[in-house]
Amino acid sequence: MVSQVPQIAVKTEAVVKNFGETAVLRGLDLELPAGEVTVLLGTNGAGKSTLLRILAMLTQIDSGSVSIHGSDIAKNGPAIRAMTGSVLHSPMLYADMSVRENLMFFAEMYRLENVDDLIVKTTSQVGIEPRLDHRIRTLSHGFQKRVALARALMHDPQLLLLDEPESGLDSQSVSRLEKIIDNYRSTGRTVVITTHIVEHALELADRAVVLNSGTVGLTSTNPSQDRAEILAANSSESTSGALP
Amino acid sequence: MMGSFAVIWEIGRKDLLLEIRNKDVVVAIAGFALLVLVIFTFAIDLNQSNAKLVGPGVLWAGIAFAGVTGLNRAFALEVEGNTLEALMLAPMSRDLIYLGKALGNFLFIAVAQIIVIPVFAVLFNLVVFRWEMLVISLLTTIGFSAVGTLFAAMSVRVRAREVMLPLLFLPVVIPLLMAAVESTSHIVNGRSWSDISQWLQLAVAFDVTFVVVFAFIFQHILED
Amino acid sequence: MKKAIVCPGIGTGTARLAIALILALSATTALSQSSSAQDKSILSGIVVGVETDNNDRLTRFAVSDSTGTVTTFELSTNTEFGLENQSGDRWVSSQGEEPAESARRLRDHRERFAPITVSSQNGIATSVVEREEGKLETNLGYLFAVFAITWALFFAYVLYMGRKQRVLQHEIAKLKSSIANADRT
Amino acid sequence: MINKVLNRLDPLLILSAALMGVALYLIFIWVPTETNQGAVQRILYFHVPVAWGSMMGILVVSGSSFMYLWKKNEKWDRLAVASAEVGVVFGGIMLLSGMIWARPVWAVWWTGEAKLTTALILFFIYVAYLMFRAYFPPGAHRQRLAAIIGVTGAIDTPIIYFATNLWSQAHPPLVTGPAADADSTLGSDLGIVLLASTIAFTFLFIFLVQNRYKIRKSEDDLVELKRASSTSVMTGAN
Repeated sequence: MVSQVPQIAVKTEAVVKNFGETAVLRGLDLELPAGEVTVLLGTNGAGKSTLLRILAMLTQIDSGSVSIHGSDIAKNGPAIRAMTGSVLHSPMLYADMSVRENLMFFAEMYRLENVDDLIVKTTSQVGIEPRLDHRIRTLSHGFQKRVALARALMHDPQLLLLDEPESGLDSQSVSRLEKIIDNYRSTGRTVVITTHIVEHALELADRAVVLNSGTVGLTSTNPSQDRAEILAANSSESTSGALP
Repeated sequence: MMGSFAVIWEIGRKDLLLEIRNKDVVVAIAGFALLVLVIFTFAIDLNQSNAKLVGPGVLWAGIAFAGVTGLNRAFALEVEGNTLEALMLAPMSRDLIYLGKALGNFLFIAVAQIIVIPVFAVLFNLVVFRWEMLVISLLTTIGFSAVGTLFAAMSVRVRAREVMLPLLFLPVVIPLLMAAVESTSHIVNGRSWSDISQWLQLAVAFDVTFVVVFAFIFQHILED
Repeated sequence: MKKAIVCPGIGTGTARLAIALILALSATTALSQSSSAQDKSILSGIVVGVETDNNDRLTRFAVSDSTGTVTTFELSTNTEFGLENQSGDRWVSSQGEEPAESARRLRDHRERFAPITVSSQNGIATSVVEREEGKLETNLGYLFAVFAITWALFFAYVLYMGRKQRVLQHEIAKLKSSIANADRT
Repeated sequence: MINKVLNRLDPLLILSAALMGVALYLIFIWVPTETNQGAVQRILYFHVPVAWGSMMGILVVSGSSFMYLWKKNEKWDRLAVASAEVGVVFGGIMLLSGMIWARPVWAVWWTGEAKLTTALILFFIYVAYLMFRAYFPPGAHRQRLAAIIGVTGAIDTPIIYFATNLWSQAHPPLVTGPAADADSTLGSDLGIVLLASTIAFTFLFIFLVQNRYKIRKSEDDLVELKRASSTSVMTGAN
């Protein structure tokens, strides 16, 4: 089943995205091989979240092209979305429905089968099964995040997009998340992640990409070794936003 | 294909479930429309001929204005928790999101009408309970929700969305509003099917056009 | 603020000039314009006779022009009427539609000595209308209003565009120079 | 000085001014006064071409909105916004001049006649189009949404016209007068003047759209520069 996935999971060519007067991505060229965990780094406004939103098909690019698993997202949107799971900034859940109702509803949107078993399986993976029948509104931010993660994992995606997934999670949940990411890598699937806890992420990742004002500033295929260089690239930019 | 219908239905059902829990939208629509009716009973001397003359107009104008506020609220609910984006992540063609949301809005306005129309009949002393009225109200509600859903999705990110939605929505639905008012006034005057058939044809044409075109065009709206 | 800055691109100054010229030219022509040439089959005067049949329907009427010559007109069903009553409300219809009302209106005109203009062909009236010269001023007022509003709005719009373009060009120039400065340093 | 002025004269402006001069001569001097309506009938020589202009505006907006959705080329969006704005100006003048004409001729400022109602509704739709553009944050997303409104207006037009027609049959307009544009004692003279005037206003329309387009272009250039300058500032610091 997994075998026919192409070598390149994510490929962007000359991607430009502007929001009004702010240029967010200025001709981004990126190639992420399948089966790797990539950590996206860069200062605020470097375009990490925007890139993830583009890959998740929530944001349209102004020009350029993006393909996932070798097919253009502008053409094969639904098919690609079926293979992609995303946890973005907000948990994106219906506050007045319970965890189970939310997951049931989204399972329906993904047209999944054996929904009850699936929910039990994924919720135990992220550790929320005791709260299955609580309304989202009553849950803490960390729990909401875990529900969002469960939704992203439910359809067993080939590509997992995580935008600062650790925010709001306790250390136990973070290690659980790392286990999930490891598991994804070992089954040949791809994970793209942005994070605050850079040092830790460099240990975990196979590849680090530092974005610098909308383009690729630095790519490293051995992040735990290139640590000093990456950290320098990542932090030196943090002062560059200021006017000279 | 069946899967698509199931998705549309699930989105509509989810909206209804949330509405049963929150009672945000239907109460807003029905309450607003009822207030319009009540105010007009004071504003106009309602003898029988006056009621027949202005009643249908008041009814549908009230529902249109109330519908706008309701649609605004309904879409804001989907955007507040960013859940619209969760729907966009799902592997379905995005016209299904439109059709599902339109189905939900259709149900809201329809339920509000079930409350409003009987009150209208009582306040204005008019006979409206004929099966033609059911057809009229069905067609009008389809059109309102088809146009309103798209425009609500568009104006939800606008600074002044409370102003923007009616400005977009009302001019576009005027033909449908005319059809609803004219055929309702035929009904309260005891006319028959043949008198209103032309207006109903117009309403059908309006509904079909906008549902089809807007479903097709909706994909351009969602992604920012 | 220097007023001397000419706006680039759009040429507002010249547009202003041209439109002012057009406005002046046409205003003078409009004012000098009186009732203009009319067809030979057109006659203006006062109603002196109205003839009806048994059902009070108009059959013939007679008009006396300024020289005192009386002309009698026959009617056809296509004869059109555009007549006003004393308070100025215009009634528009045709002989085929309301032959009795036309007789009543003409009698009313006869009593008020209100002038009418009759267009005719071979002695058969084609249209019978209020004579306009008497009220030329009020009518010209409407024409003037349209004219003034049309050009005032276009003028204002062109001005608005000129100003906008000027502001934009100014900002662009400012940014360009600041970028050039930044590159140099 | 004169050279300066001449250099800046837009050939299109000269052309439309010259044509406008001819049209004005025809309207006020050449053509005889229409007998049914008197001097006010000359309003039609403005009203009809202006109405034609606003109709062109709507056609161009919807056409180029459609093209924008299809090709995603900024040019089409510029054309759409330019002709929408000019079309709304023409539409406003059309409504005003029509009302001023109707007052002496129909004895009312306004009536529920089909063409009038259609024109008014379309005017509102395209005013909403412009307001939406003003309210929505700039960028490709706004362009796409505005294009959708532009297309919607075009789709709605036949439905509106059919509905208003049906409606005015059920509610005959208050006064019917020598309303139709063709009804007059002038015959072919009217046609000539109307044609000349329409051509003149068409060129005025093109001139205005062209200028609005240029403004839009400058706005885009400015945004482009602002984006570029933020880069140069960033790289300049490193």
